[in-house]
Amino acid sequence: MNLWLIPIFPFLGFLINGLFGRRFPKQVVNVVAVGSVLLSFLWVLKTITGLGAMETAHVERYFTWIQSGTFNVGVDFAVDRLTAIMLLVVTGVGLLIHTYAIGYMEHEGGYYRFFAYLNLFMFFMLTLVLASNFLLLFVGWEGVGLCSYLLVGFYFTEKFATDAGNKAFIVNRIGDFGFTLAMFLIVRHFGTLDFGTVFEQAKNPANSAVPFFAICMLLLLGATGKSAQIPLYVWLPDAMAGPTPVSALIHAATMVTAGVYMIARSSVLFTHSPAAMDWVAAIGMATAFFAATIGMAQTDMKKVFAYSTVSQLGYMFVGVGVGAFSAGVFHLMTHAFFKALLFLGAGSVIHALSGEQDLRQMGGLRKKIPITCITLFCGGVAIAGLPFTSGAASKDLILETAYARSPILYWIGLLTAFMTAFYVFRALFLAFFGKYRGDKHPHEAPFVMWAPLAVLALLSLVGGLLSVPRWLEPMFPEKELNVGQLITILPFIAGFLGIALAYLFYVAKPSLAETAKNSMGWLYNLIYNKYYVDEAYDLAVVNPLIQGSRSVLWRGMDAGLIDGIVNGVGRRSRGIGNILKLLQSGSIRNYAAWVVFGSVILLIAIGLSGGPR
Amino acid sequence: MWGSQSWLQPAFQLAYLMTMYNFMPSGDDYIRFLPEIIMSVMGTFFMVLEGILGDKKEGKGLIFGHLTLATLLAALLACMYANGFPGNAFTGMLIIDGYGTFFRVLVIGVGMLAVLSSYQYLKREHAEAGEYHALILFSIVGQCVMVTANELIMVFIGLEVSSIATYVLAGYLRDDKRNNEAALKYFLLGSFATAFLLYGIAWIYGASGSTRLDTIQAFLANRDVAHNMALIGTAAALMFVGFAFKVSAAPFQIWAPDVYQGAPAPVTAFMSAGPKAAAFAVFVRVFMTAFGPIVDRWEPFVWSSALLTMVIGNFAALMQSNIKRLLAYSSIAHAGYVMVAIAAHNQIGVSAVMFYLAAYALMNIGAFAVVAHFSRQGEKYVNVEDLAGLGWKQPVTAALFAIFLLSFIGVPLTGGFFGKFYIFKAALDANLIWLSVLGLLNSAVAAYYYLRILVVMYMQEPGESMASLQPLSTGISVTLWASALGTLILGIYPAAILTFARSSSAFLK
Amino acid sequence: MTFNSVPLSWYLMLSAILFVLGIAGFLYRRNVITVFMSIELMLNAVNLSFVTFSYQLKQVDGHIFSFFVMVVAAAEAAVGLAIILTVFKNRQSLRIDDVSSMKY
Amino acid sequence: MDAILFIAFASFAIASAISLVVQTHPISSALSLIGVMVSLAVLYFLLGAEFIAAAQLVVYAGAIMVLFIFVIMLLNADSEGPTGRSWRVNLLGIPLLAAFVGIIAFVIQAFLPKTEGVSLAGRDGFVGTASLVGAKLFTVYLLPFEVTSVLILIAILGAIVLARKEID
Repeated sequence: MNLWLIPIFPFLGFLINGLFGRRFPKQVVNVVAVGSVLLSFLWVLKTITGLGAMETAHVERYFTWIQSGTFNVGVDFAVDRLTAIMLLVVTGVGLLIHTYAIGYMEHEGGYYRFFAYLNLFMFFMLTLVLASNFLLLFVGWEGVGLCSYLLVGFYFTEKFATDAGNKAFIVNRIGDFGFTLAMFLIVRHFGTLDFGTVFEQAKNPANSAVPFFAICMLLLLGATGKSAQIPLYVWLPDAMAGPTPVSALIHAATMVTAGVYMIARSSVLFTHSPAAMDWVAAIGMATAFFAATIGMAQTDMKKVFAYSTVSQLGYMFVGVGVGAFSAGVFHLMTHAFFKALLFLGAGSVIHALSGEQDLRQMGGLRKKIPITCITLFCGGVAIAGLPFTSGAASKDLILETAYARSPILYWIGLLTAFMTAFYVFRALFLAFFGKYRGDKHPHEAPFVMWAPLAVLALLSLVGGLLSVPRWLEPMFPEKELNVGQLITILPFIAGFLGIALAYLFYVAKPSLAETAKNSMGWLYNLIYNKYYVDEAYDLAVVNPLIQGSRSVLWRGMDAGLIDGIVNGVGRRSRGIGNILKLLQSGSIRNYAAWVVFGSVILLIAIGLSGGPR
Repeated sequence: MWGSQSWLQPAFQLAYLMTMYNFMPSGDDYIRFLPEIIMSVMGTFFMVLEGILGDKKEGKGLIFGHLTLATLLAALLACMYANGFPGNAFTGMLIIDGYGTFFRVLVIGVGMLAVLSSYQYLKREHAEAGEYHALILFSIVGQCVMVTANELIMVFIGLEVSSIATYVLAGYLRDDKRNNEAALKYFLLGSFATAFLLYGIAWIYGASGSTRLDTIQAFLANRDVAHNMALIGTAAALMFVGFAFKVSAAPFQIWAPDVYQGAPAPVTAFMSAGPKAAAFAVFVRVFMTAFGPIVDRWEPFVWSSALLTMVIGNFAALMQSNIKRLLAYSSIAHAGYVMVAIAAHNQIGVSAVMFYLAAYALMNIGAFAVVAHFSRQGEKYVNVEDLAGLGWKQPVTAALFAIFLLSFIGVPLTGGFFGKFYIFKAALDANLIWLSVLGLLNSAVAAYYYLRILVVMYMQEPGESMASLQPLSTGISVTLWASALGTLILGIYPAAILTFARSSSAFLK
Repeated sequence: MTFNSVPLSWYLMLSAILFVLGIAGFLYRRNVITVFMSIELMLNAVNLSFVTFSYQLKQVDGHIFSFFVMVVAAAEAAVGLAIILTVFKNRQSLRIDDVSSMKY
Repeated sequence: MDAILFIAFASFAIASAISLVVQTHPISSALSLIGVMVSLAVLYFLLGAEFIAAAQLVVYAGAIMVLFIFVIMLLNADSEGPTGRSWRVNLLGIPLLAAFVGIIAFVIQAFLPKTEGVSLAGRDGFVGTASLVGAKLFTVYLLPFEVTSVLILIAILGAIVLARKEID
């Protein structure tokens, strides 16, 4: 089926725009960028219709990438039912967002570069999804991270943007560390990285000695990095400094869901380790709840949606963690619809207000930008999980399965659902109802921007009709759920209550919100400052790293032992600058003393250790 | 241990020697040594040519540069040709095998890239002279001798040829204070460490009665040497000092930052890649063959040295503002990764060493070539901050530099990624689980300081340092493109090198 | 032991002592030239070991090795003194502690 | 006889070496080094290394040391004054040096196989004459011998590069 064509189209787009885009008029850049994604979307459709039922994975092997002894890794692509969904989401939503970006980025500098990076991102994301072994998946995994970095840093003049990009990259390195180790463990125990072979061998009971728990926990570490879960979620809200289409595409619809996809893909491994599954569910639920509470107090529209993304990703983790892999993937898809919609809608609002993101500077916009308003409310009801929307279908499935696993998960999930409905509608009511509080002159978005909004709004409402769990049934057998009627209905009620409360606070009786805020001042502050997690990170991780290397290495290693031990106390009091000047010598004789020191250690270690054998 | 061999009477000695040592080098011997011969002859010729050309300033640098490139190309072909004649040469002094050929090609390639990146540099420092190129050639001769040596005498002489030439090159711009200091530090500490190496050779000679690697290996493997293991261990320890110094492994890494910072940028590019790779090659060969039988004695130390090297290199690099010094610490850190592969002491480990050194040489020489281009006359701009805005001022230079930095970080699709991948795979195969975990953590930390360069390049406003930046010269441009291409090829199609590395690491048996 | 022979270990011990005295010279002397001479002392100590082992093994190879060491020492001396000359020209000082502008 | 010669010249060598380390004037150090070299030459002779003993005198004491003394004179080197930070290295250096020599001495004493002592008579006809050394040098060790010529070339080049008047 020539699967390689799917990622290669955006890559060509990247090459053309990246190399020649500077000289192209904007229309040509648009055609190349959107056209390449459209081509791969069409090719995905052709592939999926061509393959039909896809009872087993369709694998295409192109060439052997590495051959070292019995260990082989090939550049292989594969399509199965899970991949098909991901492909449709990535290329479909990607296409809409590319289209939207034409309008949104019109007045920005570096237009061609933006689209080149966006296309490169599509290439890596599609590689990630199509990969038929862990290593190739990792290539895509790193690639999307790199593109995210490039795109977040797009507004390179803003200091904030660079810091955010930095944080994203470094936190992801921690996740990658876990992923890499997991890969090594897999190679060690299975001798290969190929999905088919690894999963086949994992099913073999003879392989019970494999440390499934360790592998799964390391994969989970990788997933928490990429999918912004506790403890590695800090980068995602900051990454919203990038342009809105980037937030929608990368930080809502596609890249951040890669962790969920990877866990679903490795479901065979995870089912061998119930303990690791519990960890996945616990981390997911904690993240969902925690992020939702932070979302309630944000005043920046994009930040609200950013924390809601973290929260919704938490739901997906709960889904895959409790064994409802198909529900997790289902929610991944519906979330891609409604969250892309919310972000693009927010972008449209920001665009209308010439860059204003603060909710306190909005209000009453429903009359000025009606299309944006309607579509955003469609997204809102979907995320709130009102009946018959796409969000309801997937979220309910997750919560029901969670109830079967452990009622506590369910009740926390329910509370989170309530909070989600509350804060999303809080943001929407603040923006669209009441009186306009800003001083800009809002204008409705152009057609290229609202058309994608409309499509996504439709998908958010009816996307739940696509029966993803049944489609995935051959891969992830569904469990019989015996939960009461009440359990099924309660999430809807929670959603309604959340919306109602938001309406009461921000439309009907705005003074109530102030009263509530004042009566619980310390809590509000705690939440408003995101529990001071960023500050804690700085305190606990970043500063010690810098301080530690400063004092231990400069002072300690090169000169400290020689100069410092003898002379330490007296000089240390003169301050760090002086210590560095005085103790780090640059002196040849000090260096020679190190050589002698090392040789004495060596003589003891190699010459004398163990005596004459 | 010392056999009581009866010595022939003096009267018979000469006759005995005539028969036993009646040695005439064969044609094959010369073919095996051909690359070195070509380079030595041309190096000598350069000295004459320099005299003939005198101070004729126009185009002298071009003439010598092109001649050097041609010589190195010829030597490269000679290496390939010599690879068709495997075996010992010159009464077992040399051994031509895949491993040796791999490193010969590597150091000659490094030489070519270094020469390419020096055209512009020498011109702007008004230091175009044939001696520079002759010294580079001679240094490569030494490295080639080292990597094919089968005898500790050859190892020692090759090491000295390579080192002494590099000492001079480090101080090549003799009116520059930093150059002086680098040369003096490198020279004094280098000779100091060599004395340890020699002392170790003396001990292993005394203990085993030979300086041939295979004989020593056989001696350690087959004879009951229980009572003098301490002697052998002492010898190994002292030799370790010498080699570890040359590869800048902890705790013998201290000289590297000062010397790399002080030397002229193209020379730093050269010596952080070529001599280092050659030193690693000979280090691995000596310790895996001659001292292979006592691996359990030295392996724990390599383990700790590897860890220490990575930690020191990476954490010290975090604090640097001078980019040459930063890259120097980073090259220490990379030496640490290679030490991890040596600690694995298996065949995959050896091929990982080979692969990583190739990848490392390419990205390192590329990065230093960027510094050579960027620093301007007198190396005025060598701070990380000076790179601000390079991404917009010279997008191509910055993009190529970015490839090297990403490869340093170990991002997939670059040589650095697969290098690390193989190293840690080898380490895990050898059950070095903690070392691998700590090594991977280290490489996660390392991302930070490389990233800082990227950020400065792309995300900060150009400062005054951009005003006088010349366009990329042809030589450096070729160096950068070639290194970047090599880095990407190693990342996208590693099998090309890996297959060769695996087949030629078979000398381990 | 009679006065007619000396244990082999005495020679090796002498070699070790000279080697360490060489190191001591490197560490303690502050004049660059003296520091360099200390390296020569270390090389001499190594040569003594080679010759001693050569005697014991009744092989001439150790002699040849020490011969090579001498050649290398000569080459090193030429280059090393040239480097010291340039340093002196630029700094007007032979004190080794003055040559420490690059650090941290 | 052998023992007396050894003890005499070994003590002289050690005394000269100590003198090298403690003298503050480079000329005195250089002269001390020559003392070490001469006494080593005698010991080489006792060990049957005639050629090396001669080379030691001619090459080392004769050529290399003359070069050293020449440079010391040229630069008009003075006795070194104390520098502020030196005593720290000194203090930590001593234990290191003691450990180094201690370990090696221990290895020599404890693990070196006991053999017959060194004596002129015990050489059993083994003498490293010029012909013996030469015969092996130009056959077995031909290659390293030739490669050292490159080394000498480098030394010349290095001196030219670093010491000539102008780099153009």
